[in-house]
Amino acid sequence: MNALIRHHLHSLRQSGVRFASAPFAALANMVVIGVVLALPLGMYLLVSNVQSLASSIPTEPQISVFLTPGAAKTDVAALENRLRAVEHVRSVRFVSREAALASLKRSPGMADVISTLRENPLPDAYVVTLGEGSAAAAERLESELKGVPGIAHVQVDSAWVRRIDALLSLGRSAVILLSALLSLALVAVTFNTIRLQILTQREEIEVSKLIGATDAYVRRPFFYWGGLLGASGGLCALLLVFLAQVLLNRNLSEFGNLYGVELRLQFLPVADAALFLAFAALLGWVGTYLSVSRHLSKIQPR
Amino acid sequence: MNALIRHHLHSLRQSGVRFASAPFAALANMVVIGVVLALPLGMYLLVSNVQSLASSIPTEPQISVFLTPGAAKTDVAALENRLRAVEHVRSVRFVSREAALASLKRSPGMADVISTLRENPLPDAYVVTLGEGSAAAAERLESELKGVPGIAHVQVDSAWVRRIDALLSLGRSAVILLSALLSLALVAVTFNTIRLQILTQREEIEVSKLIGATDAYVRRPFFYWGGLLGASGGLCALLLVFLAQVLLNRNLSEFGNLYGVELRLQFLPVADAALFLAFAALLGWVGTYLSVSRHLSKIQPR
Amino acid sequence: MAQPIISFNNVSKRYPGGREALSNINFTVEAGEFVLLTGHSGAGKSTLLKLIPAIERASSGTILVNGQSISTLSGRGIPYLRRNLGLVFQDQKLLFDRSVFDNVILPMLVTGQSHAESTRRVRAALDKVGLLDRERANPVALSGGEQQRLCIARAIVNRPTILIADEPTASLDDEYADAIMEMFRSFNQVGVTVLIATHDRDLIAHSSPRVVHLQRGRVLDKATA
Amino acid sequence: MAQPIISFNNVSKRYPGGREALSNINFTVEAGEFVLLTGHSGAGKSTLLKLIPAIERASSGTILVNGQSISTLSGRGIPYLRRNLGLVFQDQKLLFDRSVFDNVILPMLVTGQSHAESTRRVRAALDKVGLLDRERANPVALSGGEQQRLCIARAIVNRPTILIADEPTASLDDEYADAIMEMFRSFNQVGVTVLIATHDRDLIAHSSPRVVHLQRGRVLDKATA
Ligand SMILES: Nc1ncnc2c1ncn2[C@@H]1O[C@H](COP(=O)(O)OP(=O)(O)OP(=O)(O)O)[C@@H](O)[C@H]1O
Ligand SMILES: Nc1ncnc2c1ncn2[C@@H]1O[C@H](COP(=O)(O)OP(=O)(O)OP(=O)(O)O)[C@@H](O)[C@H]1O
Ligand SMILES: [Mg+2]
Ligand SMILES: [Mg+2]
Repeated sequence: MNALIRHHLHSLRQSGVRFASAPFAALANMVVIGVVLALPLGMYLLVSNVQSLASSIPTEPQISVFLTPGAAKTDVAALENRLRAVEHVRSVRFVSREAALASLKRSPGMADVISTLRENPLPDAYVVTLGEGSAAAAERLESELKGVPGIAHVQVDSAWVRRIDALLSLGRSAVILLSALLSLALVAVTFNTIRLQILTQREEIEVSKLIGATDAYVRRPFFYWGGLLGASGGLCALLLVFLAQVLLNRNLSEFGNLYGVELRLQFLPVADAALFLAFAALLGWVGTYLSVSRHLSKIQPR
Repeated sequence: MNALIRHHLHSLRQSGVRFASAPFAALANMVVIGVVLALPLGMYLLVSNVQSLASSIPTEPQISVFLTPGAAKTDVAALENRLRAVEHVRSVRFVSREAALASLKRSPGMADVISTLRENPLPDAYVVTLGEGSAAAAERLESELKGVPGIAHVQVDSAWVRRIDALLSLGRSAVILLSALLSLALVAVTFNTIRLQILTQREEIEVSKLIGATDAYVRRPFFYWGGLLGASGGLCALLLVFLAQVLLNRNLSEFGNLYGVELRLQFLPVADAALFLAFAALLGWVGTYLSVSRHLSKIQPR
Repeated sequence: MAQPIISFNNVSKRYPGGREALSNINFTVEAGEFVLLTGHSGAGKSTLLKLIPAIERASSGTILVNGQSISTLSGRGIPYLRRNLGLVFQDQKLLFDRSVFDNVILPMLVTGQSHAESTRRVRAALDKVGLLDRERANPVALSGGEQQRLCIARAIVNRPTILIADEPTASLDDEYADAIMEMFRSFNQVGVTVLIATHDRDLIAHSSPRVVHLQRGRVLDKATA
Repeated sequence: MAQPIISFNNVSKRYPGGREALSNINFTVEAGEFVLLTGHSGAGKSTLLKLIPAIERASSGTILVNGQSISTLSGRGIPYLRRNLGLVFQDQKLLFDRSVFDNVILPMLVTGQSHAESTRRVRAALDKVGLLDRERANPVALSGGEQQRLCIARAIVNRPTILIADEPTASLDDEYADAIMEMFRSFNQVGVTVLIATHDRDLIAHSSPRVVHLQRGRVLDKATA
């Protein structure tokens, strides 16, 4: 047991020695793995940010019902009751033409244009919010309302939401695909690095086996090396993505100001970052495992 | 001479043999280099596309001069003459309120809303285009015109152009920075790969030198290998970016339709792609050169 | 000293290429014996020695080492078998990327000895073969004969019960060869079983112990002891 | 046959470690001569031989090979010097990742001979050392003596003008050793200059040609021819 601990320590020290003997090469390896991992990590960050941004937009389909100017008060009241009675409808909100103009005025750049208008061109409207996932119901309601007297125009706002959802799910699958692909690439890099490392140390391995080294003894330093490579590459990726995020946020906040929105990318929570690091180490370990299984047994003393 | 050609062929064949002996490892290397190179290449493509898109937007500052409704015809005529006389002014275009409404109607989604309007809320306007780079003049003109009778509102459109320009130049410097960084990473990968390759073939190199091999003879196969690695990685990057572009275009065109714009990313011209490949090969070559200079001379027969 | 520590029973070895390097070998070595294995080049001496630490596996027959059957030994058991053996190879298998000291300490690292104990034993072994003053040198800097002695130091550092050497005096002149043989004999005197392959006629003529002669893969045992 | 093809003038070699392996060596070898270099282990035989192909560089003195001064030779000139030499090393330096044939063809590839010519000459060389039937085998599958002969085949394939061998008979029994020496003598008869380091006393006793004796890095030249 004591011997085992001693050898674990020895293996770790070996990794240190190996790093010191070729620091440039080891750093290069780290950076490359970092870049490769930064790609899906960055994309994941982007998608999850867009997602949280999109979730602040109502995902329930909305219908704007514009009334004909000067419609009779009774017609309007009847309409409201009718809208409230429709299946799936969550809420019905009246937006007066004055309120609409005021809100439009608050949009940057619009105030000046609006001040040139002689009178308010906007009609009164009802904003009808339906329950989640009732896009079909929204479209049915749209066609139902189209002929009704007092209604000038009906507009369904769900298309946008659906489009963003579609984009997000596309982004998510892209992240998954990319992650899978680049995880594979990372495994491949470690595989190859360890393969060459093994070939380089062929003689040492051969002699060790002759002397009575167990397979576990011979393998151990490679596993340390592979795991450390993966983890340090992961650390490098976190750093790269963090840097990119800081740079991007600087530009985004300026851009967002233009629209009066707060645009800021959030970084990974610490727990997720730790998980990511563990995952990177695991990938390095897997690459090492495959490489060691394939190449180490080929080296037999003769 | 004949012997030299024979050896070049031999070196190339060796590369083939080496690839065949470890195809998985070689492919993994290619993919990794591909991913690393795809990052700046893809970004370059994006920036150059946005740039060509932005160049279709007039970069000359424009001023929209909205007239007060019902302004006197003489006032309007005087105004037009005055505008034409201003320094830097390239052209003055009258946009009637009817033309403005008609153009607004053509925007998708607006037709319905506009049809609900009782009357045309838009004012007549002049669109004044100034010479390129006269943003300062535009701002001067803006403040000059603000008090003039018959003018309701003046709007300078140059801010947007400047913002896009700033974003583009940011993108360009990001591409350059990223390219430099990842080129370095690529050189480092080749450096390391060749280093391990050399270590692996230490005995062969030693024996070759003892037998009378020149340094050039010993080096040549490594250069072929490094160059091929770089080039094939470059090819891989081109493929990745092309794929990403095809996927993105599918989504972009849908998105563009919404705004009635044709959004399509253009791929690199063939000449640029060839140049890129040559550059990737060069990077591989440089990594090899550094590695060979550093490591090959250390292997001396004893 | 009358217990068989190595025994070969009807052992044959045919290499994949199709050569039968050993045919129906039968012989035993008692604990504490000193045995010389002789025979022409290609007779099968190296092959026979390689069967004992399971570097090569027999095609048929059974081999017992320390009462354990090598033929049925699993891959996991092999390292522990080898730890009891001191091996000197025909092609020395030194590591030229580390010092003389680090070459000899290798078996100690493999078995996980403490650092202090390892260092002590490595120094003792190097002293025994007369290389203590060169412990910091690279093996490249040693002459052929010095490298040979280095190999012996590595083989004895772990205090093996059996010492197996393949042509340990090949690159030595007669005086050095005698010195090396004297060294082996001194190990033997403290109880180590010694098995040496050699084709050196002088060595064979001078040596009193048992000689096993191989000819085309067959044993011609003539116990001289 | 009276032209010096190798000449050492006041050559000394001190290794970085501080050892003076050779002290003030003076001796010449005529073209077509057959010279045995003898001496105890550590006398400096290998060091002397390594100076000729510039594997080691002399600390002082001048060495001429084929009329060319090795001492002033630049790195670029070394490969071309080596192409005229056939070298057999004490540690064989075979490549175990390729066949016997591919080991022998290496010098032909290096000088860029045509494929047909290379193949023809490799076969001839292998035939000469009796290994033609094993050309597809891996050197691992050869016994120590067979590997030794493989090294000789590699050394002669390029038809060198000088053949230098360091202990070429070390792992061979007397019969094989005689056969190998006979082989060297036959090369010598067709005009190749041969220089062999050995500590084999029998070999020295049997051989009629000139023997150069080294002792602690100094030459005790006793021309027997
Ligand atoms: N790995 C192998 N594959 C095929 N044949 C082999 C292998 N190893 C040895 N042989 C053959 O087996 C025979 C015996 O070889 P071995 O090395 O045991 O001889 P040896 O007695 O040690 O000879 P030497 O004195 O030359 O070292 C030889 O003919 C050799 O060619
Ligand atoms: N690279 C080196 N660095 C330092 N010392 C060396 C080196 N090579 C050899 N020596 C020393 O030089 C001396 C002569 O060595 P050399 O190998 O020439 O002897 P040798 O006559 O060939 O001996 P052997 O018969 O044992 O092969 C020895 O003392 C050796 O330790
Ligand atoms: Mg043998
Ligand atoms: Mg020597």
